[in-house]
Amino acid sequence: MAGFDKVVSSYEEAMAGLEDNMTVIAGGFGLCGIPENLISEIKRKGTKGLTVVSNNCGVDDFGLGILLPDRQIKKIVASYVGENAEFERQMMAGELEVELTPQGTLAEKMRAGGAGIPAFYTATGYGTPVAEGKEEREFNGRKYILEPAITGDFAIVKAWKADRYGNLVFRKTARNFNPLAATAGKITVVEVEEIVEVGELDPDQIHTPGIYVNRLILGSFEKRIEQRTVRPAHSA
Amino acid sequence: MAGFDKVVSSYEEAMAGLEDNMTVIAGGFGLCGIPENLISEIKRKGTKGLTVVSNNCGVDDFGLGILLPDRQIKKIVASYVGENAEFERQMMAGELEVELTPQGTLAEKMRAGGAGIPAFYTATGYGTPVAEGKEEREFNGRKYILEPAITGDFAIVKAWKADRYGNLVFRKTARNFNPLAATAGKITVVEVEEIVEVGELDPDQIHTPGIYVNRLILGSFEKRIEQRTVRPAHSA
Amino acid sequence: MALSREQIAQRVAQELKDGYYVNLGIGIPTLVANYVPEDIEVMLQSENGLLGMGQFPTEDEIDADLINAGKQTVTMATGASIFDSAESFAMIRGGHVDLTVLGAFEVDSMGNIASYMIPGKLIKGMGGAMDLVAGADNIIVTMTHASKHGVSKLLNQCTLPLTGKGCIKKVLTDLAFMEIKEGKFHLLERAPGVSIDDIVKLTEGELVIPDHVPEMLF
Amino acid sequence: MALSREQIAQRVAQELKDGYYVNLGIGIPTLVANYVPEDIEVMLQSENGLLGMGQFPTEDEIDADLINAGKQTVTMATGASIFDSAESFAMIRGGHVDLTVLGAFEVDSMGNIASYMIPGKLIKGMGGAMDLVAGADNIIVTMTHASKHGVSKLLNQCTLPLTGKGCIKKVLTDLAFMEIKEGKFHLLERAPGVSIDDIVKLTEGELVIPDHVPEMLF
Repeated sequence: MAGFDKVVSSYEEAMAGLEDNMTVIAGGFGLCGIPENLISEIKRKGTKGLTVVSNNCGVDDFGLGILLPDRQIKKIVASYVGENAEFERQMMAGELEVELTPQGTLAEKMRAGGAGIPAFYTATGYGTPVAEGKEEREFNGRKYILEPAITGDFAIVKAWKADRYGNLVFRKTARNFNPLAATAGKITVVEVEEIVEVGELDPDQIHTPGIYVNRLILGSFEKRIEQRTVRPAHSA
Repeated sequence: MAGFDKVVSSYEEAMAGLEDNMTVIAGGFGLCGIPENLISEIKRKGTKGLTVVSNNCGVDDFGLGILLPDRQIKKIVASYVGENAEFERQMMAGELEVELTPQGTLAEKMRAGGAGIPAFYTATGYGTPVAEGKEEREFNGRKYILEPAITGDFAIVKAWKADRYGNLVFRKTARNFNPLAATAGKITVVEVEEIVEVGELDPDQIHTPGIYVNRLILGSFEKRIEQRTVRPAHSA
Repeated sequence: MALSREQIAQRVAQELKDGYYVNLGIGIPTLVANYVPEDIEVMLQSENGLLGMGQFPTEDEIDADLINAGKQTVTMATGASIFDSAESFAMIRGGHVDLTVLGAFEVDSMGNIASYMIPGKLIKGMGGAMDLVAGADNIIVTMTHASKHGVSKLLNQCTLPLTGKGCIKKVLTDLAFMEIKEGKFHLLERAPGVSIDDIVKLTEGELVIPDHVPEMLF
Repeated sequence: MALSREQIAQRVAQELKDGYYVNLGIGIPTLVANYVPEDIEVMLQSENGLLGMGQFPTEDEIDADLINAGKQTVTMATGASIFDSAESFAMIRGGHVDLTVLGAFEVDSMGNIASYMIPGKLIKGMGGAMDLVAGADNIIVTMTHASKHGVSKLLNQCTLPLTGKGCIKKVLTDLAFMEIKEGKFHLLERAPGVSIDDIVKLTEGELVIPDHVPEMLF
């Protein structure tokens, strides 16, 4: 296999080069589509002082939440947090820096980071605490604020299927921030449920082209459900 | 069928409401993936004074080029033009206004228009004629220019398959600007090769969700090839 | 009588039109889905990346990869599509969603809304709410008219940090349906059995009362 | 002897590395694909929305929906992917392409490039060239060193409207391979049989000549 083969065989190898105080961008929404084993590897490595960019910060014992007890996260950029007691404690104690960012702005900042757009204007957050310290500007009679792009030293991503070249397909709402995170890492590491032969994925149906992927690993996943809501089987 | 049924039965209906001096955003790259019948309908209608946003302007007798003889286009925003004699003549004579826009900037301007981003910064075009009259700004030691978004009164789009709700799938490089144009029209009109039952398209594999589509029509297409390049059948 | 949560949802549902793409926030807005009139169809957008949200799954259908913005397991409706978060908010920010329904702590007569943060309490974040209020042209805010202690939540000026500035035009409370324009609340309808006086008493912001204020019909 | 078009392409091909994603411009750059060393693999990006461009189709394979940025019918290589134009230029502008090869009318010692417009002549447009030069970190410009009349194209300052400012670091002409840094052309290699004198004569911009300037190897 040529230089396009992105597959690595251990999680250690997958996260090699991650160092203290780096920035890590993570895919996932809540606990859905999170790179759970890559997060576990960061815990195992014990890397500290991380800035983590992710829509949420997991729960106490799953997802990014597991990096909290050892104080591995210095700062988190997220839209919705506090689903875990330790997070709350650290935030209240001022031990954890939290930069709340509107969900759509967060997604767009990742996309911009990957796309070489250094900054963009958005109406989201104008006139709110989010606008503090940011440039305000009017276009066509409406007010907007300037938001800078985000890039990371690492991006950690969970996809469904991939070929060895790193072409990715996501499944249902586990897609969420993953394709955006994938574009915004200097080193993008992806874990997947299945690796197929190169050529097996329909080129028209690839969500993330392999050009964004540096390392690929086959994982197995718990896929914990945060809010298990069901209807009775007999209802319409 | 409910209010989500976007299918119209005639090209006249598809382009109803198009008026003189409107802005039309068109998908397509060269002659590939162009909404050829929607363009023909504009010719038939005789609408004048149009501002057309499209990567190219067709050739003399196909694509957007057919709108030139009757001087239906007042201004074109494009990245590469002049593949047709009449275009050249009108441009040289000052009868046709041409706003040359780098291809990537053009794509991003359409996307921004559809995404509620009024403007973004890009390094593309800094220090070139494209930057004239535009704000220049430095981010992280590099110079960028500010580019405003583009929206259109109409967007005309060619897709491969659709369901009646307007969920679209594109085929190979006929995708190009089409998904971007689809997001940026006040009224987005799509012509397709095949309309399938709602539910037949895999939700994970829809390129353009129906929310962007106002009208949908089944067409038949010439698909003219601009540069027919072949290799002998016996070569590797 | 003040409206129940269900009645608020029911009244909002009357604003739905056939073919609407709708984003429903967490809480009362979510209940709106239960009252969609039989003769129309709407598609629900969930900002985590799903257009065409279906009902909750049966035990057998549960799929960890398919949740809504409230992180609940859901299903997909026929004709649904899936997309990434940037595309989802392109849809929202770009004004492609026909109606957004969300809750609030406070709304004021300038159309400002405060809904995500009470200083001193734990701040969980705005999620997608700031994008939703900034992106939609057609928003209905559902909330109680006043606190349990009778303090109005329809103010001259919001006291809490804002979620969005000047973006709210329609408010439905347990007492009244109002439009915000020209710096005033305009009373459109009142809850059945609720007097104009009751509404006036619990509205701090300037209230414009037309000659006739019909009761809501259910 | 000045290099032929094919030799220029051949020399560029030596800069390819296994696993490179490469964008090749129209003209000489396109020929580079013919000289990829046997022991490495590269993937060609075509900015109209294709990563993994294959060879030209046979008569039977021709597909009007599958073209390259030069509007020629092409095929897809194994492992190819298709995307829209915004995604394609996100890739380019975001610096994800490892090597870009393109032609030029003029390059100057500040790394400026002019390649799309000759005033007074028909202006066809920049296509994707401005995005390509602004987005890539690793660009090789291929061009003739001078005009037929012996006028240098490697200048102190470009005379034609620019395609990009300060973005070119490597230039390969029919006479020499040069690096641009600190406002000067640095001579790296010369074409076989071409003297340093020949190069100096045809280079207007300041040229730094190391003690030893090897001939290119083919």
